Amino acid sequence: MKADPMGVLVGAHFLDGDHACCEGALAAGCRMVFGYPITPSTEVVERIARRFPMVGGVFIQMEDEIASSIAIQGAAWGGKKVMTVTSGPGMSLMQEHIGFAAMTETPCVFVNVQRGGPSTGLPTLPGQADMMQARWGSHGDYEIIALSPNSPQECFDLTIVAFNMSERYRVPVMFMMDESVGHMTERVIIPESTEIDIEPRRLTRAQPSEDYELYAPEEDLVPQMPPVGAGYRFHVTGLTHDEKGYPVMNAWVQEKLVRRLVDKIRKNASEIAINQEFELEDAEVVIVAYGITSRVVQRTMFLAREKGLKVGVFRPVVVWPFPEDRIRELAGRAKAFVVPELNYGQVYYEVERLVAGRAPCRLVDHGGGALHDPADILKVVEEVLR
Amino acid sequence: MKADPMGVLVGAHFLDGDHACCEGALAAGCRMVFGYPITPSTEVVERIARRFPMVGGVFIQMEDEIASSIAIQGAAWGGKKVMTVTSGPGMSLMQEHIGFAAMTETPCVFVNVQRGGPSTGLPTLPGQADMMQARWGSHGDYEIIALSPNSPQECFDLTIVAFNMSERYRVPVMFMMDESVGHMTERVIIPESTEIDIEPRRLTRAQPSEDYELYAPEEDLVPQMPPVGAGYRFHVTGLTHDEKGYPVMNAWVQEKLVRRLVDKIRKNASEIAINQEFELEDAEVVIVAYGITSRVVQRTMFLAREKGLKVGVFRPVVVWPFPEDRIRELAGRAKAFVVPELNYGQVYYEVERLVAGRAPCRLVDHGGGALHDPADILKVVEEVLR
Amino acid sequence: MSQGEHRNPVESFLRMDRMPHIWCPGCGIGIVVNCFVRALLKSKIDVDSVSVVSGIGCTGRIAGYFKVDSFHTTHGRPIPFATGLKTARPDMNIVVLSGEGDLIAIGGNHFIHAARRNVDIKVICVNNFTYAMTGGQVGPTAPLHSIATTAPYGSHERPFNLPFLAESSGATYVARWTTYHVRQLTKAMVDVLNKPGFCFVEAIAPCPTIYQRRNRMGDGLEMMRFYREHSRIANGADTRSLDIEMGGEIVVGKFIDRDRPTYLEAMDEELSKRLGNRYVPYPTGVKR
Amino acid sequence: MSQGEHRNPVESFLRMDRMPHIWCPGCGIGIVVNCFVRALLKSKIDVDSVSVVSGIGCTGRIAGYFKVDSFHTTHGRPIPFATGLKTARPDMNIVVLSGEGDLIAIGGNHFIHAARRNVDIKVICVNNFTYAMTGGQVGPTAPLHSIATTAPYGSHERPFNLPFLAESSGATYVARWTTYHVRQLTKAMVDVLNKPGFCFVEAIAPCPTIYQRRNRMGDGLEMMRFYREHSRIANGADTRSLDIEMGGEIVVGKFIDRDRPTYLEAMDEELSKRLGNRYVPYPTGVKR
Amino acid sequence: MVAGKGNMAAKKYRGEVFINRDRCKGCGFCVEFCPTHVLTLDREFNTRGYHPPVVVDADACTGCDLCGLYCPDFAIHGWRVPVQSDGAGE
Amino acid sequence: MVAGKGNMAAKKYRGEVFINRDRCKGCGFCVEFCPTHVLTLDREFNTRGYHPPVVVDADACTGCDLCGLYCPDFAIHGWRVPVQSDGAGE
Amino acid sequence: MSRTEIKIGGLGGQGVILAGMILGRAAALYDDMDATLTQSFGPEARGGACSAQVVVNTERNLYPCVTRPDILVVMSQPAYERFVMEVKPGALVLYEESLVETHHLPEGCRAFGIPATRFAEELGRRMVLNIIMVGFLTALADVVSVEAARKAVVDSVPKGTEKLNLGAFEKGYEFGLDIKNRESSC
Amino acid sequence: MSRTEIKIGGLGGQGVILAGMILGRAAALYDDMDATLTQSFGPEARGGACSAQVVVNTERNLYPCVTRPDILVVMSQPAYERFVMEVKPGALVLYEESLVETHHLPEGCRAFGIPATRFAEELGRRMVLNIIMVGFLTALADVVSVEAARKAVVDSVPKGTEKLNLGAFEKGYEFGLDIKNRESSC
Ligand SMILES: Cc1ncc(C[n+]2csc(CCOP(=O)(O)OP(=O)(O)O)c2C)c(N)n1
Ligand SMILES: Cc1ncc(C[n+]2csc(CCOP(=O)(O)OP(=O)(O)O)c2C)c(N)n1
Ligand code: SF4
Ligand code: SF4
Ligand code: SF4
Ligand code: SF4
Ligand code: SF4
Ligand code: SF4
Ligand SMILES: [Mg+2]
Ligand SMILES: [Mg+2]
Repeated sequence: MKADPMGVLVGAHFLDGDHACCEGALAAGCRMVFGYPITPSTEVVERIARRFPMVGGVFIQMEDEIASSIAIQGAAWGGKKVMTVTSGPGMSLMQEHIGFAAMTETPCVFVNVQRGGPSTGLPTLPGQADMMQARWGSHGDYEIIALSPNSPQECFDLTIVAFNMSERYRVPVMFMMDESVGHMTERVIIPESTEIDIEPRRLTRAQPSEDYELYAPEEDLVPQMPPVGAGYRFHVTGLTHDEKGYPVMNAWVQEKLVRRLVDKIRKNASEIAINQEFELEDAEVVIVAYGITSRVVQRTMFLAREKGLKVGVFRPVVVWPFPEDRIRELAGRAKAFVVPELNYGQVYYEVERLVAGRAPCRLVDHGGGALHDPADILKVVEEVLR
Repeated sequence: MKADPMGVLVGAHFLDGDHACCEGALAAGCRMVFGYPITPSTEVVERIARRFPMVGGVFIQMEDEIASSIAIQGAAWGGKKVMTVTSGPGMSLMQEHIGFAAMTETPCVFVNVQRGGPSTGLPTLPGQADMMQARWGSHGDYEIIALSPNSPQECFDLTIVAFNMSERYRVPVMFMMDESVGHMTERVIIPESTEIDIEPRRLTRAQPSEDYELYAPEEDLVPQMPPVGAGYRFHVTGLTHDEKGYPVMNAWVQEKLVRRLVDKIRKNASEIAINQEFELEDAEVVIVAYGITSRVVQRTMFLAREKGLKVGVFRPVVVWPFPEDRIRELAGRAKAFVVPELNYGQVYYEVERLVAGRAPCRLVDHGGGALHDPADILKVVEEVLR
Repeated sequence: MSQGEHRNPVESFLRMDRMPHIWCPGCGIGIVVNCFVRALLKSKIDVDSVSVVSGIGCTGRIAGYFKVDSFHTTHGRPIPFATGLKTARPDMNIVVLSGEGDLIAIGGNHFIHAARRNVDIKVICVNNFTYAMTGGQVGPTAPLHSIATTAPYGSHERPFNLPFLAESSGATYVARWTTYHVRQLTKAMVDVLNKPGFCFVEAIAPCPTIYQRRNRMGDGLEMMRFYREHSRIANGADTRSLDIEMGGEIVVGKFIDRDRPTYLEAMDEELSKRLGNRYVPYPTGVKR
Repeated sequence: MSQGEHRNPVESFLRMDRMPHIWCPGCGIGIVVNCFVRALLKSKIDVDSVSVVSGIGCTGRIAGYFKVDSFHTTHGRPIPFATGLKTARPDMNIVVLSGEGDLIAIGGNHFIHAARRNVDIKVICVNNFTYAMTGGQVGPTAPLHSIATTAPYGSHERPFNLPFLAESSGATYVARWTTYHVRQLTKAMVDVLNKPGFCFVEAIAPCPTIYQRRNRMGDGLEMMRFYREHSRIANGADTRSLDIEMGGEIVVGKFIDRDRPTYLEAMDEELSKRLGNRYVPYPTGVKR
Repeated sequence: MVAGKGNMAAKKYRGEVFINRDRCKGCGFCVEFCPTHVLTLDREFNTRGYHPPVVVDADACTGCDLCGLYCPDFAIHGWRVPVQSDGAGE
Repeated sequence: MVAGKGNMAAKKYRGEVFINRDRCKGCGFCVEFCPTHVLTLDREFNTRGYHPPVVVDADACTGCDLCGLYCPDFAIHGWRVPVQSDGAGE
Repeated sequence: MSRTEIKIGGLGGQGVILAGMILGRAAALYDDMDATLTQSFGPEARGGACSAQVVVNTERNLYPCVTRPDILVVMSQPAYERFVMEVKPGALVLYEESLVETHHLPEGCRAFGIPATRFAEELGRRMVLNIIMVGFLTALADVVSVEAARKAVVDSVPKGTEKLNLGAFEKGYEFGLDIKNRESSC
Repeated sequence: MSRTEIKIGGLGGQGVILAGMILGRAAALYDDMDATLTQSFGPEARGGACSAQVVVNTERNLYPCVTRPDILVVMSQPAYERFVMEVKPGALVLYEESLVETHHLPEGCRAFGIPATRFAEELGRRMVLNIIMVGFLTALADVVSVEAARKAVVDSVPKGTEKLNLGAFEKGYEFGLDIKNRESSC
């Protein structure tokens, strides 16, 4: 399916990441947003509020993030493509409903423009310390997809991907921006709507009937969704449920359901994966970096190559599910891994796990509030090569 | 310091884990609890509500979990030992305030009687799938301590430890029970108060003055706490702050503060650690298990030993910070690791990371809603030994 | 026999494959279900245009039994979920059916804000004065001195007067009935199904197993008799006067019935006025 | 000169090492601070027995400037934090000072429940009709048709009438003043410092940088003049009548002043009655 | 299973009531609130161990369905049947 | 820095007002709401670029401190000083 | 035998959990054994089927679950149907004889009924049914001592009802002893 | 040189960010260069110091930050003090001459003042100060073309104020050209 031209602001623009994310959502077909203001994400919904009335969308500023995170799900079941937008403190409040979305397989996008944490922290400064929360923040087992853009252009492009993946896999997709990407202004090219691929809702092909199975999965483990109000008379619950959607309280139904919920992401991981690789062919040191840090390390790589050091960069664009296989492959040939993050160790642990002792791994941590100094990363690269 | 005899119900009792946790809190000196009912944790606060009026305590059932999780912190700053009690969905709602407690270094205990998740899941059945949430659930970087009891007696004993650690390190301590431990009744011996060691509040030795530094750390990186209303005129904020407690918005203060917050746990990890080891001397297979599963695997170990298989059990009682060093040591001698959990892989990833390829690791996952069949774990043990 | 052919009208509205339901003997929730079915029949609404949204609790289980598109959400959140659903599908009739703990304790903020915004949803709150599902903790309407597991020596918290709270928050329709008042309760439900805006009906209901047992108030029947004898109908009464005391009179009636533009109507008006033809109109609601 | 020796009384109550504060020229929050300092002086309360608790927002920064034990909590949560603090230290005077977005939007549930329980805290809400700190989004009191970044074509949401909401929730003292009414605002603060129970003072304040600029309402001074000319004092007015419209009259005054046992008093009474000497009494409050 | 037919000679309708014995939980609401006292609780248990209602005065049933409205277990309901022309004066 | 002394010959007190020029943000509240019109805004800027108040009618100051109550920047306040006995009829 | 698994099944309201509690308490507090009581909770369980499991052990009882009961006590037919297939070969099955019909009993099981409902009614309180069953079990199974069981009954029942409940216990105990004596004498 | 780092500093309200926006937009949309604008936000920044950073690059601008500006534009004294030490050797420093005093200028820097406030007042609107500075920079630094800058001004200012702002731009631009000519002629 192609994008609805009404929402697509074709042309070259000079936009910040927050605004580009808004335009991405519009292009992706999002017409309903519920949100609650919080720095540094507010500009996304502010632009939504300005743009929506002209494209047939509705934005409601809710009373809090909890309301936003469940209202989008009501709207998703009402047939809309939806998102909510927040930053760390709001994300913490939304955790219960991320689990609800995962459990009920509700397609929806959560934008987190990360700031310095924990707690109120540094509201106007960048951080990348909500990455593990994105994966583990809600109680119980579930899987989500998380993308991490590094430029306003990607805030546009990947927001569309985020919506498409949420529809394709019926999971909450975490769009993990950060303050520096959100507030950074660059050229953003918005293509014609005919060049934008949109994943339509996986609408059920079944007819309404007494035996209708709301959660009968297709081959890829994802079930189709019914329209509301069309006679299916389906039931959606956050309780453990069978394929009809009815609550059943036992370990067998639990195993069947939750296993599928995690497997539909784990088993489709290679299809979901988006990575970027820079000069890995001959790299002795692999720098693994995502989001804004993946741009900072370009400078490190440049400085290193200038010194004759064989350094390459591996960037997971989709951070969750983590590109396990690729890291394992790289672990077979690289001499060392260096992982800079604006946190005190999060994705680093995944890299360390997957490298499994085959090469030294070094974290370059940073509390956030600013970006890494590329030279600090270089120092660690030099150390591991010594 | 020894326990206040008023709260100590000396003697042998036949109690379930929830009730034992309540008695542990009383013995630990907890006199203020804010909570919101949720299965399977409600019995803790129900007993608190019955017991408190007779020991000079106050329990308030708040309007929701969010209120509970911050009210305890008001009371903690008011000089009380406090806890709140919940289960998965409530825990998800409390995440913002776990970060606040970490950031403001407020001693408090969060009891999570885990049930099957995600979302509403299986309210009355066990799970262990909130372990990673306990560590990563709030945004930003921080560290907590998490304990996992496996019997009513431990619900009593370790609740006291949880309170003591929260006072000692001024962190939120997660008390990770589960439905089966919470609703299991066994003998619980409550000793004389004179035999119960209580960690007193680390009260400041400084005098009130204009230069009073609220967050000047001691050698172990933990600052002392002032009494409220005594003229210190201190300021507490969830924003990044300097040692006076004043907000400062930059990366340097952030680095100094948050680095200390994580280091005060990481660097004291060996002092915090509590592990149990069973027949590890000659073990070829190390089963790593915590909480209720650490009892289930005793049966596996027994069955294995009967078959002549050299199997031992390593049980982290303090799960976070994870006993990294000990796992690394064991990785040097064991042939394989088997990690059964009531989830689809959480603590397992930590084990895999630390074993670092030196031995195969196998997860025995389980969706929750029941306990593992010890024979299923045995099967995996046999497989890895093949 | 002819009666064999006459099905209980509720059956076509319920998921009979899920019966028996979990509610206890003498529980009032089933009566609320009965009234709601009759109201649907009377109001002649297309059932497929109706969706039921519940939170968590004994009452919250209604969604699971009602054979319409139904949503059993999280504890306290049926109102914002319904807000999302309604906004996406203004043509549908969205009914929130949940308990007073769900709607007014943990969900209180959503309640007052949805009422303020006049979101076009119908909120029917089963008030049984306790958190029944979790075994009888003190709730936001628990009468002073009533016993609960978390108020084992009697509650000392002033309870909410729900109609007063609803009025002050902006609800367009506010009524209270007990499950004894089946006809009036049905009528109130017909009213709200036909009325645009945020409508609130408090349905006071027996909970013999939990609330009454703990407070030695007898079984369901005893409570229903109590309602018959101790309630006073006072339509149009000042909502200030509607406090409920343990064992005291229960004033019931329709208290508020006023007209205000719904959220989407107000939005439509504001945007049309300010944006003229740059505005792409969004549908505002059910044809009533 | 003698005047050099006479310090501005606020200075002994503020962290002067943190000046200048972040508030804009003509912002009303500083006036509220002034009034509160005078109220402390007048009520002759021991300052060390006072604690200020704020949430997040421009107003929320008050806690950081007030030289008492002060808590800058999370957005929307100063009331439950204060509830914990007050319960732990019933002898202290706990004052919540925060914005209307903080207290009534995200914090609305805590507001109504603390009022219902009659927790002995004093809530002073600076209502500037917008989320100022985050740059001017629509808030729970934003007048109909007012412009906000998230209501760029005018707000279409009915705002709360805060005194009405406070009354219906159970507050024992409810007043509204603007920052023009410095004497009355000070008096209201003296009142509440001396009154047990949940007391609520709405302080309407200019926000020239955000709210007024966006709504072309001039600077702080212009707004103060507006307050002078368009407010009407109506002590004891029915709280139902206190809606505020864009550019319309603002009714101010003391509306509610009633006596109810505080949470801890009610608890003490209930437990003493039911438990007799098994009850270990807990202190109930400030000596006033 | 058990039905009563109300005799409403003077009216156009007579009432019928239908009881689903095994669905009943014996709360007694139907018995109490039937305006014409058609019902009483059986002494016998149903299969679930409750005493369901039985019709004691079928003729009195008006088909008002109050029993149906009151029954929390959807175990009883009443309805009206047009009276056959020959029924008058029977 | 700048002070005005109100002449209140008939009263027991006279007013004084103190202005902290550099703390001022020039909102004009003090000028507007001084009941006796003691103040006006200076034409000069202070170091932060604002026009602070100056005293134009020191004698009129009653020390009522309304300026202090209104000043959002804690930059001005008034107070009363007992009038020396010799001041009467001055 | 160091480990005994007991399962008690019945309907909500029959005092199934309390019966388990008494057995566990007797073993754990008065017989110096280790005992673990687990129970089946459930919101769905309002008034429905319900069970208590007790593991009694001379050593520390590590594995807490009952998987194959050595002793099954049933007070309702559905409980019998549901649990009887789980028992160990040679298990002891005790049942209330007016409520349970013991068809398809697994081979090797020893099954004994007791008219506990009638006894309870004779004692004037139907609700002591569970205590009678506990007495019955105490007599027939060598798992808790009668002194321990008596103490545990006193500890576990509401104040003021000790006498009634002890009477019920003795009733069941004696009925059980009779059977035991008859068994051993043949 | 493929990468140019520009820093613009001043007070909140002076239009610092808008100036950066115009430069970035000119480069990114009309000169076909890559441009990245970053800015210092902060609740503390209400009316306080404030800065915009622009990196202009002929290639894809990967590293987004300004660390050592090639060009510094300052419109307030505090901004000058804070940022002047960061500049590259040989950097171009442009300042509003009535607001900024350029003491302690790092060696090798070329610094040029402009009476932009006066110009702005002459044009009748103090708020065009920033646009004048943009014109001034366009003339003196070889970073964006004058055509691109003009288009970007039109794009970036409120509708109806294009003419005023273009006038301001030209004012700064010409003043800059004069200096440039003088410089190159000596
Ligand atoms: C976040 C969260 N907190 C708590 C619970 C536990 N819980 C389930 S139902 C309920 C109370 C229900 O009370 P009410 O809404 O009055 O419904 P009732 O059972 O009385 O009909 C609670 C506290 C939960 N499921 N989720
Ligand atoms: C959980 C959370 N959500 C959102 C925010 C962002 N936020 C900070 S202040 C504020 C609004 C403040 O408005 P108000 O309380 O009216 O205070 P004002 O700034 O107007 O004085 C918001 C939404 C936050 N800090 N935390
Ligand atoms: S516990 Fe109460 S509310 Fe719940 S089903 Fe039983 S009677 Fe009804
Ligand atoms: S933005 Fe408004 S409320 Fe905030 S400090 Fe400025 S004027 Fe005051
Ligand atoms: S239909 Fe009416 S009259 Fe007939 S049994 Fe039912 S309640 Fe009685
Ligand atoms: S109302 Fe229903 S459940 Fe109650 S006695 Fe009558 S038929 Fe049975
Ligand atoms: S003290 Fe009173 S009279 Fe004197 S300047 Fe201030 S406001 Fe005016
Ligand atoms: S009120 Fe204060 S800030 Fe305003 S002009 Fe007067 S002295 Fe200056
Ligand atoms: Mg209820
Ligand atoms: Mg505000």
